[in-house]
Amino acid sequence: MESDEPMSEEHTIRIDVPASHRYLNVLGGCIAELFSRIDGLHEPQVVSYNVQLAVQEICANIVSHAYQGLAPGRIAVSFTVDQAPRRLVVDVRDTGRSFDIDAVPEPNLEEAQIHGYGLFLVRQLMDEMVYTPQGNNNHWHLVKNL
Amino acid sequence: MESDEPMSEEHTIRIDVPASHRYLNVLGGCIAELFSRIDGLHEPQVVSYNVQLAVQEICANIVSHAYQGLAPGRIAVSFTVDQAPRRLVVDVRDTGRSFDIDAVPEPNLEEAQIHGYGLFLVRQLMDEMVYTPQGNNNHWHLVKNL
Amino acid sequence: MEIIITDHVVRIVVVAPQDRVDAFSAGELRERLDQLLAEGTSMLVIDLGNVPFLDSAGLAVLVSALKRARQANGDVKLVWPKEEAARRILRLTRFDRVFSMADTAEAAISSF
Amino acid sequence: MEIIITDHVVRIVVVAPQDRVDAFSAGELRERLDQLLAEGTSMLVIDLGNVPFLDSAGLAVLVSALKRARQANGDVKLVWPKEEAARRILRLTRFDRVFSMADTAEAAISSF
Ligand SMILES: Nc1ncnc2c1ncn2[C@@H]1O[C@H](COP(=O)(O)OP(=O)(O)O)[C@@H](O)[C@H]1O
Ligand SMILES: Nc1ncnc2c1ncn2[C@@H]1O[C@H](COP(=O)(O)OP(=O)(O)O)[C@@H](O)[C@H]1O
Repeated sequence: MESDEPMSEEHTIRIDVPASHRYLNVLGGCIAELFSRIDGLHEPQVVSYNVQLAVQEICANIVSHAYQGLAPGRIAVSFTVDQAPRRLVVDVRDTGRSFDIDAVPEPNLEEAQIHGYGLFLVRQLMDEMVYTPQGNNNHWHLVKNL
Repeated sequence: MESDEPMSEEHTIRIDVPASHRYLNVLGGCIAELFSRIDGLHEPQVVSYNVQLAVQEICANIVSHAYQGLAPGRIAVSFTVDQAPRRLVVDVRDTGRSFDIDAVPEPNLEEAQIHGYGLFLVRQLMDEMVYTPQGNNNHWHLVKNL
Repeated sequence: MEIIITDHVVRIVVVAPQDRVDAFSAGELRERLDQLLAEGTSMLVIDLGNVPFLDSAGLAVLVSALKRARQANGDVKLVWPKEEAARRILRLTRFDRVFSMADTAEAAISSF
Repeated sequence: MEIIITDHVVRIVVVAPQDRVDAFSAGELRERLDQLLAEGTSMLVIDLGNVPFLDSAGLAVLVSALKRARQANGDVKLVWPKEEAARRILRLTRFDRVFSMADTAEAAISSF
């Protein structure tokens, strides 16, 4: 689970968690604290929540789907605070199964359904979402403009 | 900055931050969320705060002292929730300068002083603190019994 | 003239989670709701007032409770979370149209 | 008989940080306090009531303000943080003996 960015990046935080629902909240804690160190945001609390939710959805899917039935794996997440343009970049990597994201239907918002809101929420809440499936090293690239 | 523990550990979280005071709060956010997933603690808020403070002191020292005058470095932290015995183990690694911890005097609590509370607090708040200086890979091993 | 007067007590149960409802903790909320539904409670208020964070696994629990309650001719009403960002997610997913929403548990109870 | 009556107004300034005071943010607090001290204010209340977290860099700022204020024949009084764990740290480091402590800013002001 190597990352593309050099280790010296001064505004990059890397966190690597077990692929278990129990500890995904830790990512939310990181994001909340990261946002508390970014000044001058409009509605910082809402933006922080939205990024937390998007990352939670991506990682919960990795636990429930990518690693389903596999030996316990890990999820590697990096957060980079960019200044120009002002944005938060989140990269998420797993070594589980990949899938065909284009085959996933949009949720039907006319009637409440039990499944299918996860990726919809990520698309709505983030400015970019790129999924690069790659056998044993799947990559989610998320961007939130600030 | 390799770690001793196998990557598959199901209760280990690894986080790697720039050696900059700005982002050390992120470690506190992780610890707070970790504690919210540990049931049945006596005074969970106080225990969580104390671990946050100990880790903050160790890392702030690394930024201010170990990397002082060096190129921007990183701090690698791992948290492991052990069940038997019930404890939180924190390992902190840096690639900065090492120092002689035995040469550091205790603070004189009779009069308020500006420096010297950091290591004192860590010793008071944690159950174990072992510093292993090693040229380019210094290691702090902290344990809090739960 | 015979007049039959009967008293009816309708039991409405308010369930108010106090923490994050996510893929880890949603199972516990689902179990509580399933238990209430299995016991015959079909009028439920889920008070999200103090819920600081709700993910799609949390949303799934709400929908499955709604479906089961309506099958039993009951309903699930929601109390808006205080957290503004969470309120917006309920709007984005149109949950505020599928569920009847209230500002307080009392308002939700009296709307049954 | 000549009686001279003069009015004295003593200026006491209350500084109440609302966030975490740590190695990153302590510098900002120190600057504010230094500015007040440089302007001649020597009676200061630092209200830690809403400070959720305070590390040793934060403690250092309190001590250096105390030293400067006392040099100017003034004093720095502290208001206890609401956060219980932070209160315990002030006891552990004996800051509660070095500083005069109060439960509220009003109490701190009237103790000058
Ligand atoms: N990381 C992943 N690995 C494998 N499959 C995934 C992954 N993320 C999503 N999927 C697939 O996409 C579907 C839709 O995901 P999502 O919108 O999050 O809804 P839900 O998880 O509730 O079904 C999932 O049911 C699953 O089949
Ligand atoms: N990680 C470190 N690397 C190098 N020197 C350190 C480190 N941690 C502590 N020290 C030394 O130990 C001394 C005492 O540290 P501490 O008790 O935290 O108080 P303070 O940092 O306020 O001086 C420091 O002044 C420094 O000289």
